[in-house]
Amino acid sequence: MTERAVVPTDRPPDPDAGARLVDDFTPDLIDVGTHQLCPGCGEPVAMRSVVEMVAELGLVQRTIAVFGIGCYTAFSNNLDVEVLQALHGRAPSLATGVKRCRPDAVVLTVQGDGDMVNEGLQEVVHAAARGESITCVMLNNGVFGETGGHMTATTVIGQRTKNTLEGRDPAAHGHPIRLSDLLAGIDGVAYVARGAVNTAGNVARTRRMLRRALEVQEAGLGFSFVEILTMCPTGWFIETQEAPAYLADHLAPVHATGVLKDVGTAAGTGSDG
Amino acid sequence: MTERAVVPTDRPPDPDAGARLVDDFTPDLIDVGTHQLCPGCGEPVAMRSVVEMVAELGLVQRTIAVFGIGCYTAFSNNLDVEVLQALHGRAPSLATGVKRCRPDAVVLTVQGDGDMVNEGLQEVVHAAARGESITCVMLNNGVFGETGGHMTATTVIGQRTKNTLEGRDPAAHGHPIRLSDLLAGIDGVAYVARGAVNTAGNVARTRRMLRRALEVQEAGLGFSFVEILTMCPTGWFIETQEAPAYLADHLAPVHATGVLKDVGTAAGTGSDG
Amino acid sequence: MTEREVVLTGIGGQGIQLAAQVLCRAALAEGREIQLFGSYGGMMRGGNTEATVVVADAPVESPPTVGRAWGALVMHHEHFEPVHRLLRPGSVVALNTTVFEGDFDRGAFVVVDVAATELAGGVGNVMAASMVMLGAFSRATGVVALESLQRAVPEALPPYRAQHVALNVAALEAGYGGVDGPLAEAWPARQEVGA
Amino acid sequence: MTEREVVLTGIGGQGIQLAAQVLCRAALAEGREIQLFGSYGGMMRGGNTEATVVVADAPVESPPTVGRAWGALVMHHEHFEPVHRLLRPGSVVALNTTVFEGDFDRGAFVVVDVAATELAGGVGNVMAASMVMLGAFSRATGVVALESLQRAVPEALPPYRAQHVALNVAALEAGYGGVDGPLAEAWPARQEVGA
Amino acid sequence: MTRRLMEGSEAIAEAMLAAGCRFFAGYPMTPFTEVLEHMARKLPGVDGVCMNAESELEAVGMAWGAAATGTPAATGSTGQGLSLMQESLSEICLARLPLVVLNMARAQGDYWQATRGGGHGDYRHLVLAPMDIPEAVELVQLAFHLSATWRNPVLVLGDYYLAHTAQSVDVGPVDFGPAPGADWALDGASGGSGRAKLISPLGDMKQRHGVGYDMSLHYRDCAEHTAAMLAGVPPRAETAWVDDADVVVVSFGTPARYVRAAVRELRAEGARVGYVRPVTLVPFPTDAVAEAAAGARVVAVYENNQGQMIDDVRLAVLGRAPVQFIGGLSLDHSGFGIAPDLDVAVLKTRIERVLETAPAPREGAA
Amino acid sequence: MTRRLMEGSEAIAEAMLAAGCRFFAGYPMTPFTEVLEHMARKLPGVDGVCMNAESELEAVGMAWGAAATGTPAATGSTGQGLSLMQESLSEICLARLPLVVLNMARAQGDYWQATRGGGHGDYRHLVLAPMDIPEAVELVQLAFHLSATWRNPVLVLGDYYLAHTAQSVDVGPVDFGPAPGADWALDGASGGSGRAKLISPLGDMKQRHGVGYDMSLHYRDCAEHTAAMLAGVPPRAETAWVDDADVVVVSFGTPARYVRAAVRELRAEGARVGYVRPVTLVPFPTDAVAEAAAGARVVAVYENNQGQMIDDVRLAVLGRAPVQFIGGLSLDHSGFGIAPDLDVAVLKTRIERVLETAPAPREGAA
Amino acid sequence: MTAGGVTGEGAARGTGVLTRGTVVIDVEACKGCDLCIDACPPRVLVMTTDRVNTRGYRYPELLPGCTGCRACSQICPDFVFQVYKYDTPVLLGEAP
Amino acid sequence: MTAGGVTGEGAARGTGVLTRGTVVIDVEACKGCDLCIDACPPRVLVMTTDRVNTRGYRYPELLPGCTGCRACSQICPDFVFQVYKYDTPVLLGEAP
Ligand SMILES: Cc1ncc(C[n+]2csc(CCOP(=O)(O)OP(=O)(O)O)c2C)c(N)n1
Ligand SMILES: Cc1ncc(C[n+]2csc(CCOP(=O)(O)OP(=O)(O)O)c2C)c(N)n1
Ligand code: SF4
Ligand code: SF4
Ligand code: SF4
Ligand code: SF4
Ligand code: SF4
Ligand code: SF4
Ligand SMILES: [Mg+2]
Ligand SMILES: [Mg+2]
Repeated sequence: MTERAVVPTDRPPDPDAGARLVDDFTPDLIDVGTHQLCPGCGEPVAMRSVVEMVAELGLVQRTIAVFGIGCYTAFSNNLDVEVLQALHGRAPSLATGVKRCRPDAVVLTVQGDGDMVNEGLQEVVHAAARGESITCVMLNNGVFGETGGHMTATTVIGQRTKNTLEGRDPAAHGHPIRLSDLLAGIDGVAYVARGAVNTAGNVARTRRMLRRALEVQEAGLGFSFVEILTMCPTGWFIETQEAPAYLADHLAPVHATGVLKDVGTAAGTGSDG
Repeated sequence: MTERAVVPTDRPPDPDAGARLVDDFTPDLIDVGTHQLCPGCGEPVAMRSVVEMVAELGLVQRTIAVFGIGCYTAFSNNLDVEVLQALHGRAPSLATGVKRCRPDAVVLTVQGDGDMVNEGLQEVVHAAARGESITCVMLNNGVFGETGGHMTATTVIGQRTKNTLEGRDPAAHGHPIRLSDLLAGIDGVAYVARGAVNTAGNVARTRRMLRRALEVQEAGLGFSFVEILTMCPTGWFIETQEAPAYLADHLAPVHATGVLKDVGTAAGTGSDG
Repeated sequence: MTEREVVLTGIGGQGIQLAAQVLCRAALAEGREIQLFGSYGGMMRGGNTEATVVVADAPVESPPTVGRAWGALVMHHEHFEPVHRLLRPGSVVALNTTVFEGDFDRGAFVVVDVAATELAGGVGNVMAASMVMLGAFSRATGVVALESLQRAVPEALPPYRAQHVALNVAALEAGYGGVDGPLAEAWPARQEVGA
Repeated sequence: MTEREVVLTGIGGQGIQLAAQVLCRAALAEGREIQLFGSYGGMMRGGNTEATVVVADAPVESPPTVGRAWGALVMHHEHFEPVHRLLRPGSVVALNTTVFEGDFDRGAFVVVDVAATELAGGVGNVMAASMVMLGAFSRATGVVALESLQRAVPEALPPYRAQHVALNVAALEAGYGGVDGPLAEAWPARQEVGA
Repeated sequence: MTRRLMEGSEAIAEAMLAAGCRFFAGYPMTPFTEVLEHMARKLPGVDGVCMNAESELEAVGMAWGAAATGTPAATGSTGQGLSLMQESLSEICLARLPLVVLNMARAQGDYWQATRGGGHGDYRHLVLAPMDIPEAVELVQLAFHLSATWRNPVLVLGDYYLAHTAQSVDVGPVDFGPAPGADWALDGASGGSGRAKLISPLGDMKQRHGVGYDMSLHYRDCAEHTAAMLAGVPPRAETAWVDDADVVVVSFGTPARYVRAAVRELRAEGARVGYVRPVTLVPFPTDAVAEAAAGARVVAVYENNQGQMIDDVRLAVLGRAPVQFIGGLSLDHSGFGIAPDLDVAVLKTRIERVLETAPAPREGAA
Repeated sequence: MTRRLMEGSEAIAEAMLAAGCRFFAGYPMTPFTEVLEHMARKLPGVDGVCMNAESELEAVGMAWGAAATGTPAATGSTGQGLSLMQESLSEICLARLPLVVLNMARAQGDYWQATRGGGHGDYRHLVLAPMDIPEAVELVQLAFHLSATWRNPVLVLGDYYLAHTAQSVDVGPVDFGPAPGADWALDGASGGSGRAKLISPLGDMKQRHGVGYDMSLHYRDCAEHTAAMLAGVPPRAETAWVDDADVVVVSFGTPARYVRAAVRELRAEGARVGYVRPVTLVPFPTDAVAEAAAGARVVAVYENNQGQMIDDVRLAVLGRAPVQFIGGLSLDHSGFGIAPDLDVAVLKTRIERVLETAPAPREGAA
Repeated sequence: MTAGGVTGEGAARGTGVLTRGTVVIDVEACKGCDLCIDACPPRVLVMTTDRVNTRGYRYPELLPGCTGCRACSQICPDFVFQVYKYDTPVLLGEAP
Repeated sequence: MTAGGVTGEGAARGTGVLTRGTVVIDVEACKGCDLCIDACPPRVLVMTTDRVNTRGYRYPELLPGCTGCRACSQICPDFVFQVYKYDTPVLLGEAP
């Protein structure tokens, strides 16, 4: 191939060049050299978005994050916000105990679809109906990433997973649960939104959703929930660069992105946050 | 009080009087002298309706009923259909195992609201999303009758229970889950209806719903579900004769009766079965 | 140390447990030590209900259920047999004669016949029959004084049943009046203990 | 009874486990008994991967992991130390010299230097480096024959990777060819066993 | 707090409050329900929180969360409900959190669940088994103290009798001395400090440069901690009339009250019998049982189950005397744990039979 | 079925099929996941059903339902997942249903959970602990046979090594003789007969005239049944070189392979050491251990945990020889159960140290 | 007890209340909950006031005018009723 | 390696591609997933083909024309990018 005109990128631009830093992840909040998640995984970006929104709202010294068990658990011991690690599926109950004892803290959960819609479906639905003043965040890739990419309760019809290499078949494997939609229908729930991290635009929208969810908690309006569709090229058995489009083509049509409910504003159905 | 003209009711009318028996519970199917449920309880009528609809469809020799744990469990060892007794909350999973191994059997569950919406919420939602070909029946009185009438996840705002004698307060106790509504929104669910046993008319409608749910199972259309609002004067801490009206005034406005979904017919929303 | 075991038995529920509560509170007010064990099925079961009360002049050593009973309040014949087995010769047995049917070796015991349901009807409500029995038992044994029982009624009733205080007080009195005089002696020296 | 313990170590994953599979299947085809223990972290962890293979002329008695290794295939220096500790004087160590950095007491062992990653690049894909090493190890020890290894490739590859058979067969050959001749003798009499 | 007539369930609730408990979560199940009801009524009055959790799994999760904030917390159920909590009850030990757990048991079939741990792994809970209300009032408070001291769950094993017996009691706070402060407790404030707190059953060491959790270290630490705890908590037992006893009866909890009454009557009749009542089940009073057994011709064990604690008795006696089982599962039809064989006369007969068939006194026995 | 290279997880799956298993339900958790994957792949081919259950609680429920239809059924997880199943695993015994349960454990910390029962009440499971693939193939099939024979769950305790070791194996059906027919199994057909079948952990007697369940009868029946089962199943152990051994080492499962190798090397070096490997953990081979210990100066116990089976060893030896622990929790950082101390040299050193410090031979010992 | 003036002949004589059905009441099974009373459309069921069954519960009695509508039977938690319908309506007793 | 003809001066001289921003790439952190490549609106990121980082992953390089839009940074799972925006756009290298 021909020689390309490559711009040097091994150090910041010359201070004299009049350039300002406009984006960098917040390394103070995620202490990683290199994390262990797979190439092309959507979870690190989701994770980064959560902690950065906490920081943006000035909540770092009041936040307690409760983690589920999944690939994202790799982040539970390298954040600079307080973390309570839960067992698989149980984070919403732990978060409830925390919030009830520390009503001034901002309490959020970080869980996967396997964690939240399989093992712990009941926990999140009950916490939602109690109107628990917590923010639950679900990273939805439609697979158990951590154990090797098996089908979960959110896997969409036709999706490739380790046990549905030919795609999920409703006759054999049942139907996906659209958790955000389900939660939006429950009294006690103040805010529900579904974002994605497959494009930069979706990341930006998702960050706004997270921000709003935390504001809803701060305002004491009730239970708030953000689902984030994330890529799992490993569990989908596809190439990393195909994953964003796969998400758009397969997951998003079923798990439609947008703000599903916001009791704090007139908005609420189908807008995009 | 004055002497009343009382009709003798201690034996059937004179055979010569030209009278035919038009209603009797099916004593062959419920072998009770006197059962142990409270005066005015709504569960026996619901139970009777279930077994009689099984009989009416000629399914007695093909039915396996899986019971939850609650007051109605008193019926699990006196029916003349096959019964599998489950632990509290677990009936839908047991029913799944049964149905998958005996696809020709008619498999139904009988559970209370505490059983199904508290302890075992996850089980029924997952079974529904799997489109499991079973019929789940919930007896919803908004209390744990068996343990003394405490609030459940379906207790409506303002309802009297042992731990909400002043009525359920959403700030302290959260909001009720409207399970039928929730299930109707799930793919894989073929039939959802909510009946009640507080009036003879409602009993008749509920029986039609049960009948239809069993037909849906027989037709292999997917998961079918009937919720039945039942009186629990004991757990509501009111007189037996006030209970039917209490149900109508408090429970039914939140848990509205009617057929919520029927994929087998054009019908489906808000009709009354 | 003297321990007086009193077993109350019947069907239905509230009556028996309330009587046991009143007995215990009265005894406590008289400076006795008490222990009360109530057993009844789940909410919905209308079956038998039983209470075991131990009144003592020193901290109770007896386990929650007793192998022998010094006294018994029997509301109904249906669950009498297990109680009968606990009785010692000379035990005091109060019988609700309005309801009780059946025979037993009356001669071995001090039997106090009380038409409790009837007397309760007389003061206004058959549900107060257990309280009639308790009044009678008090008169027959002196295990606690009538006044102590009557004073104990308000605290033993849950707030939402406060309107029934007078009825129960009257029932105690009716039972007390239905027995001619002491038939047994609960306490050795019949002296007031403590406060 | 002779048991030949061969430890394969590296980073990344598939290469090592596939080579171990091929080695085992080849040995089985030659009538040996084998035991294979693979350890690797969860799906997402890119850390070290290791396989312990025991090839024997009678049912394997050795536990899944071994205290001493007769041979080793070392793809990378990073996780070499634990393997080094298993080596006996005279053990056969195949080293991927394209990548391996660092010093050790080479004199104590029969070291087979293989520019595996380079040779793999030569046959078409650096991912086949483990297979190059296996070919070289076969040549150096005779633990199994090259042909057996090559015949084992198709069944060891999952169906959706069937297109890689030729590459791996070529890699084995390249490795085999990269070593001059036998440097150790796996089996006492060098006779064919079984079928 | 003055003396007042209370059921055991209420006394236990009062004792929890006296011990500083400010969070409780539970799901109804007889005879635990009553404790839950009392906590629900009383906790709001002391600015505490009682959650009527939607299930046992959620109850233990809520309690876990509360405990992580340093709030003295408790949960419980019957043994059946505790079965559902086993995963959490195991892992709370690995998270090194204090928690008090009540088992208002039906009969005594949960001895193994309580003492061996029904969950996975190598954790242990401390287990206290009161026999009556006054002791429950003390032990419940001790449970909070021990749990705070050792950052480990402590289980209080009660039963239907304890819950449903009423007595006049005076529930005052018991002072067990200071417990270490909860500097590990979460409140959010350490965020942004560069060493934000972490509470995790996978380990409490923060990751640096992508290393992840190291379970080998953490599990080893926890195992050492458990060993230290088991060695550091003094076992407790009540012993009577054992010095010259031919037969020593071992039993715990409510049944021990019946055993005590039977032994007392037998002594009064001149029989050489005594008893040991383990009060702490973990750590088990091995020495007390061994000493009591030293001169005995037979050690008899009463449990209302098919024989579980008898293992611990045998491990204490280690063959120095025959160990004989005089218990067995005994329930009324309700299954709630009312034992027909808990009858002083019945127990006397059983002990007498052991006496009659006991082997001759051993050489050198005291 | 011909010899084929298989990982242990696949061999276990093949063995289940060979035993007639036609229903499996599970939820992924390493190293159980692999068994589940194989079952999901293989069962449809024999008209069986494999459910990728949404959680462990649901998996055990589905298996319970399948078992009630008389279908040979199995479920499993790691010890942690089994903690979640404890309520069901207890009560399936009371429902008198056969079920095979796999614990593909991480290390050996679940010994108590497996043998004492992590659940509530007095139930017991039979527990089989294979040390390698060929034995797993046999014991898995034995598990189905025993479970059908005794209408009781049987637990097979494997581990990460067993799941991840591959060998060439020949999985053929093993004939353990006939098991009783499942005339109790539900299919719906008995409805309307006046005695429709009932399967319930509360009792199997139909109610007549409002009597309700009588738990006292049912629990007593179950306890008797359990006792009969424990007496009726022959314990199994592998014993070697114990006759003249100064030190007898007891260990089970994969670690026993390392112990065996260490003992073999020590014997070759002239040391008088032997070993006992319990194959059935319930019933525990008490007699085999006692006999092996008869002449030993010390009985050493290796377990990859903090000491659990050692209780059963002590209960077998009952003071006749000192029992010394040479195990301890040993894990790599992943926590999956790979033990660094499972190293023949390490074990040799430990055993040698026991030999060196052993007390003098006892009087009268063989 | 026997109530005054109610016989089958009343109907034959063409006096009394038009009655299309009747019920059999299993008095001993009744738990006195009153549900049938309100459920009966023509309100021809009345609870006893002074008499109880052997378990102590009051129970319903039937006045003339039953329509055989089955409401009582459908609502009764204790399966106390059997309902009969006359092929030809009868006239019973006096108007209430 | 250094690529031909890219210096700050290019911009000053008024030749080359209009460039509003630039990025710092932490090559060693990259896992070669390619996500940034498709995410970059002006498509000025390209993967190496022959060079890998020490963990063996290919990684992106920047061509002139970056807009400082931050898309790469927002999508990158391994937090590889820092994005800078020039106060005044610069001209860099030649048109691709
Ligand atoms: C009780 C329990 N069961 C199973 C597991 C094994 N396990 C660990 S993570 C995981 C699935 C995680 O899936 P998800 O929550 O979707 O997260 P992802 O890995 O996809 O990010 C499972 C099943 C566990 N840790 N605990
Ligand atoms: C695991 C478990 N937890 C708690 C209980 C105690 N329990 C028995 S029935 C019941 C509630 C029943 O409520 P519901 O299902 O609504 O039935 P109802 O009694 O109202 O008919 C509870 C909590 C139990 N049996 N099992
Ligand atoms: S398996 Fe999937 S979710 Fe897990 S780290 Fe890899 S890509 Fe991400
Ligand atoms: S408590 Fe309620 S549900 Fe239970 S039997 Fe009584 S009335 Fe019916
Ligand atoms: S059948 Fe109808 S009319 Fe007759 S008594 Fe019953 S409810 Fe009343
Ligand atoms: S509804 Fe049935 S139980 Fe209730 S009063 Fe009427 S007859 Fe009796
Ligand atoms: S900042 Fe925008 S234009 Fe610049 S490299 Fe990143 S994605 Fe491309
Ligand atoms: S998105 Fe990040 S990790 Fe992926 S190729 Fe680009 S720089 Fe590398
Ligand atoms: Mg996932
Ligand atoms: Mg209910």
